[in-house]
Amino acid sequence: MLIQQLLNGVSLGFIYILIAVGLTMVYGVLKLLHFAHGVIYMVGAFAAMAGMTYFHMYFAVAFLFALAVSGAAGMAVERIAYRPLRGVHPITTLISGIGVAIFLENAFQVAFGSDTRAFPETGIDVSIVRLSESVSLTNTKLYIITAGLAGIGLLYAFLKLTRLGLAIQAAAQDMRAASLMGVNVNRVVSVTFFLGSALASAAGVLVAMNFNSLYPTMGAIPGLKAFCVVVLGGLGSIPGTIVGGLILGIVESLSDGFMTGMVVDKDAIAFLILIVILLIKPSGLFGKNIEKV
Amino acid sequence: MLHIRNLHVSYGSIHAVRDVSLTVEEGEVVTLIGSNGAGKTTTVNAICGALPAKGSIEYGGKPILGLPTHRIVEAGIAMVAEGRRIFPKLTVEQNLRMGAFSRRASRSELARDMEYVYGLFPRLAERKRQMGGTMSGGEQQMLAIGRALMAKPKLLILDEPSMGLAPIVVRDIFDTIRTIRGQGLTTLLIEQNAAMALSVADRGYVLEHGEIVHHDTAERLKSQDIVKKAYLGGSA
Amino acid sequence: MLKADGVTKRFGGLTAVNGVGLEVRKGEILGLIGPNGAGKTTFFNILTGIYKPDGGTISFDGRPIHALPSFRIARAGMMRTFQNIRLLKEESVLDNVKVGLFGKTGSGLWAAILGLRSAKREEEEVTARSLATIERVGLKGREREAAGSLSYGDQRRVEIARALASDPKLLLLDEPTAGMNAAEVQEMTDLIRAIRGKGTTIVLIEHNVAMVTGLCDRVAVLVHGEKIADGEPESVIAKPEVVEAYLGKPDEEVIAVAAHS
Amino acid sequence: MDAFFNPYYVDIVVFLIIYMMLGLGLNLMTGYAGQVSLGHAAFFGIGAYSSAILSTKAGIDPWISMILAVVLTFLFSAVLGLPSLRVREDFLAITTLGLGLIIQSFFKNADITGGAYGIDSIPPLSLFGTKLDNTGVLVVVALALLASIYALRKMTRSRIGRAWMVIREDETVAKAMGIHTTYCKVLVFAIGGAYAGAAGALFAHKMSFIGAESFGFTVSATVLSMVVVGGLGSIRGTLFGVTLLYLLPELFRLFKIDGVDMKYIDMYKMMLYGLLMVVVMRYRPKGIFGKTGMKTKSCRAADEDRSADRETKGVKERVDPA
Amino acid sequence: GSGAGGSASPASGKNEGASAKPAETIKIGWFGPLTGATATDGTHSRDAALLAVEQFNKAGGLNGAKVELVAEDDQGKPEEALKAVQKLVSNDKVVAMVGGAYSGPTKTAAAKIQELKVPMVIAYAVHPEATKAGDYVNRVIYAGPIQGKAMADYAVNDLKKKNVAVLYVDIDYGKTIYGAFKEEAEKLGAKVAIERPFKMGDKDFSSILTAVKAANPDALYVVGYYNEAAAIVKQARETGIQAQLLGVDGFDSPKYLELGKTNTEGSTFTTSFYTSDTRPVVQSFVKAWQDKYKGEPDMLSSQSYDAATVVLEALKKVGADREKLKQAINETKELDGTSGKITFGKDHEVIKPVVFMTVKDGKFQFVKAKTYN
Ligand SMILES: Nc1ncnc2c1ncn2[C@@H]1O[C@H](COP(=O)(O)OP(=O)(O)OP(=O)(O)O)[C@@H](O)[C@H]1O
Ligand SMILES: Nc1ncnc2c1ncn2[C@@H]1O[C@H](COP(=O)(O)OP(=O)(O)OP(=O)(O)O)[C@@H](O)[C@H]1O
Ligand SMILES: [Mg+2]
Ligand SMILES: [Mg+2]
Repeated sequence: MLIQQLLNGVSLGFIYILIAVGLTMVYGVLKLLHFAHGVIYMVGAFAAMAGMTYFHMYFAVAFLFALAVSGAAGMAVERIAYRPLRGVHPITTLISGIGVAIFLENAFQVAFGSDTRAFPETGIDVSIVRLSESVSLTNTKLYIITAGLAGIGLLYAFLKLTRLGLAIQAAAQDMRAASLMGVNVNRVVSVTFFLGSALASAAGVLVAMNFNSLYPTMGAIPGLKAFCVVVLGGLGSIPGTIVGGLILGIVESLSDGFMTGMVVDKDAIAFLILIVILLIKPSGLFGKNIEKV
Repeated sequence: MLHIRNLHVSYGSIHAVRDVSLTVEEGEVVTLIGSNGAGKTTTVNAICGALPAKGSIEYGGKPILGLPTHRIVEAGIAMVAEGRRIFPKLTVEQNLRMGAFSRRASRSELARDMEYVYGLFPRLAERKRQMGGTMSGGEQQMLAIGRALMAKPKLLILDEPSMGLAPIVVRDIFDTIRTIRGQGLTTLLIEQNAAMALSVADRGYVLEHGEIVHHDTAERLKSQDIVKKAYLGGSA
Repeated sequence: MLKADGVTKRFGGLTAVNGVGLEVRKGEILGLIGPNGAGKTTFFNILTGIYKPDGGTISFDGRPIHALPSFRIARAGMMRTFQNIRLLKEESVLDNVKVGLFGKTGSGLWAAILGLRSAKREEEEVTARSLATIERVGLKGREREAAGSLSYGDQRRVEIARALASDPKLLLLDEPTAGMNAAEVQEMTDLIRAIRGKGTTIVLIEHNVAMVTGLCDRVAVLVHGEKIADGEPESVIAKPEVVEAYLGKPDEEVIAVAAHS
Repeated sequence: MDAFFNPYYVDIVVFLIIYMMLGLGLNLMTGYAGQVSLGHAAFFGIGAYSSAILSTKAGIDPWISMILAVVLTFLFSAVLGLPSLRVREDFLAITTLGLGLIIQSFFKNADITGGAYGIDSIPPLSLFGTKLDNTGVLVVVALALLASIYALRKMTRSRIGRAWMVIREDETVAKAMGIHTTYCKVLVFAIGGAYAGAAGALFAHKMSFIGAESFGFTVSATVLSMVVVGGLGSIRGTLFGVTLLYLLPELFRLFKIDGVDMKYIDMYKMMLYGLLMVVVMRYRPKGIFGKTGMKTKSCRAADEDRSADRETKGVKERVDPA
Repeated sequence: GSGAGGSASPASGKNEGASAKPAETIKIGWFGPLTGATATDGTHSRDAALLAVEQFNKAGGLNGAKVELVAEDDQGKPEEALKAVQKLVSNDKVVAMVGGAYSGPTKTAAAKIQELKVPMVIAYAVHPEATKAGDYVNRVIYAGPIQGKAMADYAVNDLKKKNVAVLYVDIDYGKTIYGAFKEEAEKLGAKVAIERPFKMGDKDFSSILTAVKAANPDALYVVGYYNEAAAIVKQARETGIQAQLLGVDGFDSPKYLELGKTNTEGSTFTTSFYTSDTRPVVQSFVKAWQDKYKGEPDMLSSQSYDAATVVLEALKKVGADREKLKQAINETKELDGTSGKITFGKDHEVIKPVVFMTVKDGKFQFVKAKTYN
């Protein structure tokens, strides 16, 4: 059973990783306290649902449609709610992001109702993949793991191999200096938001499909967990995001599987671990803290 | 190649630069000197599009006032900003690569230019993988200059490049300025070390309280009394 | 009054300060010079407790301080300025300078809430002393301006005022004249002399050799984290190893510049 | 006295004041000392539960239990503030958020807090044997608020207040200037917590029933929004920000708006609320009463350029004002 | 109007007077979550109460006087409920109230309402203490323990299950029902194989279910609402758990079938209402609901409809006097509600049959009904 539980943890962890990769770009690299990430994730799920239900798209088309819609939404959020706040206390971004989240969650409730709804039929049947006698996994979870790996790969390639990736990091550290290097900071930030949001929406679609449910407030808790993962890993670190997500998934799965009657629940345990790790390594698992006085 | 006419810059109610007119011709080294708070940094920030300003700034015959910074940089102006502003969490090498951002250079070209910079500042070559932010003050200054050179600019603006550098490096840097000038690079140099600045410059402007009070060839400025007294530490 | 012995600091593989021993005598002005990256600032950071040394001992006024937290060292009477100016940019010059007097005062929250006379008197004293210090560094009349809106050179003066306000026994200045022109350097030199005149011992890091030789009683040279020379300014800068590592080969120009001060 | 004042309006003001006290405590921590907290509701809850438990289970008089609750919150907050000393400042928002969740989870699961059932029959405040009516409670909370404001003003203008300010702006400088940063940070957590504790105690006795759901992340985020919208580091700002964001939904309740689909009226209300937050931040990024500049000279927004010290600050990626 | 409907606001003495005419509209209050995470339930509850009031008015109202339902959002927060109630009483001068909120807000409101002396009928909150506030508070849904007891009886005696796994939502609803179930089941000789709490909003139950599977139970009792229940049945099948699925009235929503798809087949749960009930009151309710709101009413709507009906019936009997209304509500007996014949006991809890339903062919089907107390 332990092995099955660990596997459950890993697949749960990959859900968190998938949600967190987008945030790793925006919060981890750009250092923008982006509290509307969870909402973008929700927008993605709804966009795919709307594409399939109202425009009768195939699942694959709807998936791409969702990426585009969320990417655009993310760019709009940055444009409207964050860009005017550059150079002010980062907490203002956080508040503005919370405002956006409240607005969109309620707008979606008006548009789609607050009920949980089922994800449209995708044509993908859930089947069980047996890894051994007692260990198994559903195929949808395998897709999530694959998508998580793909997301991480994309992030890595983007940050490490492209000019723009380097420019993003530079812009995050010093926007003025970056613009003096000829970086169009606004464009770079927009692109980052587009990619980060598209990744969030990929997560939203896959999760909604896997659990066959979506509702306007679905992003709230995953959004917070994603923050937890990004911080746990040490802002902006790719291995950190993977390890952070896995730790969170495995901890939750083990506490679900083996513990009962605790004074705090599993979400709290996840944060407890986060705090303990930060106390030991104040800059996160893979974070570097350098200060020169 | 750079023509500034009647430039005015204000910070709220503070009128920091008043009616400044200044030209830098192709191939020249022009220096801008003046005491603390005279408005030198403000002037060059306005050139780079970092501050809203009134008046006109033309570069290569085209007006650039009001353009976003990155467009100005793409047009061939590079600046070593006051306070150096290197990217603290990028390595030395990445900082240099960022310098070439506006150029879209090929890999081999980049490598060649990087070697050139490492040649100018061997310390940087020793520290390729160190985080910019942990370099010593002087090392950061070298990195900032190196980074600006990576852009292969047509016009290089240096805001107090010698600040915080050991004498041996200062001399190297002024040697560098002479060298690159020989290669046809145009330079606008802001310096507190007026003696040094005037020794490499063709012409100089003296800024006081936001206004140009003198401008002349470097040779003649050096011998002017007021300049001597205020900026060269001539005995009073 | 300050005695460092075998002080060492490593960053990863790099030994930034390597077994440096240095003695500062009461009432002197000691210059610390050396090429960029020699470890001068790092040495200051160790003295003031911002970095913990990996080896060596430091005593101040006969008391070991290398294991003390920063704020205790400051309260013991060692104040500093920062090479990269670190002012509270949105606060007024006056408020910035007042910060320097924190360790000299002692009233707590209750005194403030209850509006005790002692707290008020203390506050008045802090203001008066801060204003006096601002005047001393030549910024009179600019007390109410936001520190961040001053020019670079003036910001340095505020830094010095902040460190100076509490009348420290030892004042550490990290490149106080960086970014100043010759006339301003002269003013700063006079100021530092005046500060010493009031009994404060000073250690300063500088790259302006002319100023250092003119001002300092003694000069120590750090190269690659090691002290290579220590003594009379003229004799130190004449040493070939110093010339080679720091000044470059003697050159009319450098000498010409040096001669101006 | 309820005969003269509509008890509903009185209640609105009572809760408004309770939120103001929460806001003041948070503003002290975040606005004055730079310690961003997304877990303020935890302190609120500790105050509420302490007073509730002491007055129901230990039978202590509500007045005394409230005072004890403030003391207890002070102590708890000091302990809970300890991680803030270790954790990098830009992670503080997340760690305090986590702390908030952990503590709320504890409220929800522990026996002493009544677990999922909460605590009920919390005795109301009474004076000389008669229960205070709504207006009476209003007088009590109003006095508490005045005392809080007075103390906050005095504290922030004191010597320790200046130390908090330096810590907010630059901790290294604070240390180098002789400020005991550890002590000051723990102190600000404790005091900010105690403010929330007082608010919590008043809340518990006003409500008569408390359950864990009243002390969740939403409350923390709401209070933080109120403080930031009002302006960090400004007392008037906090009072205004709380009033604005608190009364907005209430206005919807009072004036039924015609012409919109009633079914969604409450969602429109929340949309407007979210929009307001975005708009205020956009046009007054420092909050409505935030300092826009210094006394004589104004620091322009693109002030980053001035900073030669920027490269070092950048390394630490500070959360506090650059 | 009969003399009974004297004043719309008897509680605040001074306000009555010449203005109080019998033909004025009579206001009934409703509060519950219209925004926030539980807004769906709140909205249904309000809609149901509105429907009851509308029908009442259509049938002539109270001797010509119309009844108006004033609904207030409590955002799912106790303090908002307190204010909502205070507002309904002070500003709207409601004569009685329908509680359409979850437990926390309901508890807080109950104490206040007792103090203000306004009768209230709780629709669906199950916190055991809610009716202890006093004689002004009644509840139309049976308290949690009844359901737990009923299911224990059914599982052990009817289905002969001996080894039951229990998953319960970690709020008072889950804990109360589960507590009663466990006690009763053990009394009847069955055993709880494994128990695990979960949170509202949880999605991934694979770990809990892996543990459940390892305990090898013959039944899985899920005490929670349809969202999580649907996820649990789906994942239980994916985990390979074949045990009989048992549930509570939280399942009773068309959403359960929509989200759980075929996995719901065979799950059996307790509730108090079913749309296929042939009693006219139910059929007319279902029809009216379909006409007005589309779709099928769920358990929660039926409870709210019944709570409103209780109030309206009392109003019809004694008029708009809070004191008399309270009396009349307390004395409600065999009232023909959509969820069975409603009688209030001495403890202000409802006495009515527990209904067992099962999912068959993708539909809810009636199994049996039995009264417990
Ligand atoms: N952000 C600002 N807000 C308000 N005033 C400013 C700001 N930046 C600069 N100033 C003011 O503008 C004037 C010119 O400053 P500037 O930085 O251009 O001087 P500078 O010649 O570069 O001096 P230094 O040699 O010290 O660098 C000064 O009086 C300064 O106080
Ligand atoms: N936090 C740190 N992490 C890694 N390396 C560091 C750190 N701080 C300083 N260094 C390195 O240690 C060496 C000494 O730095 P330091 O700042 O003391 O030099 P300095 O003598 O003050 O030079 P300058 O005159 O240029 O200011 C430099 O090579 C620097 O790169
Ligand atoms: Mg300047
Ligand atoms: Mg240095």
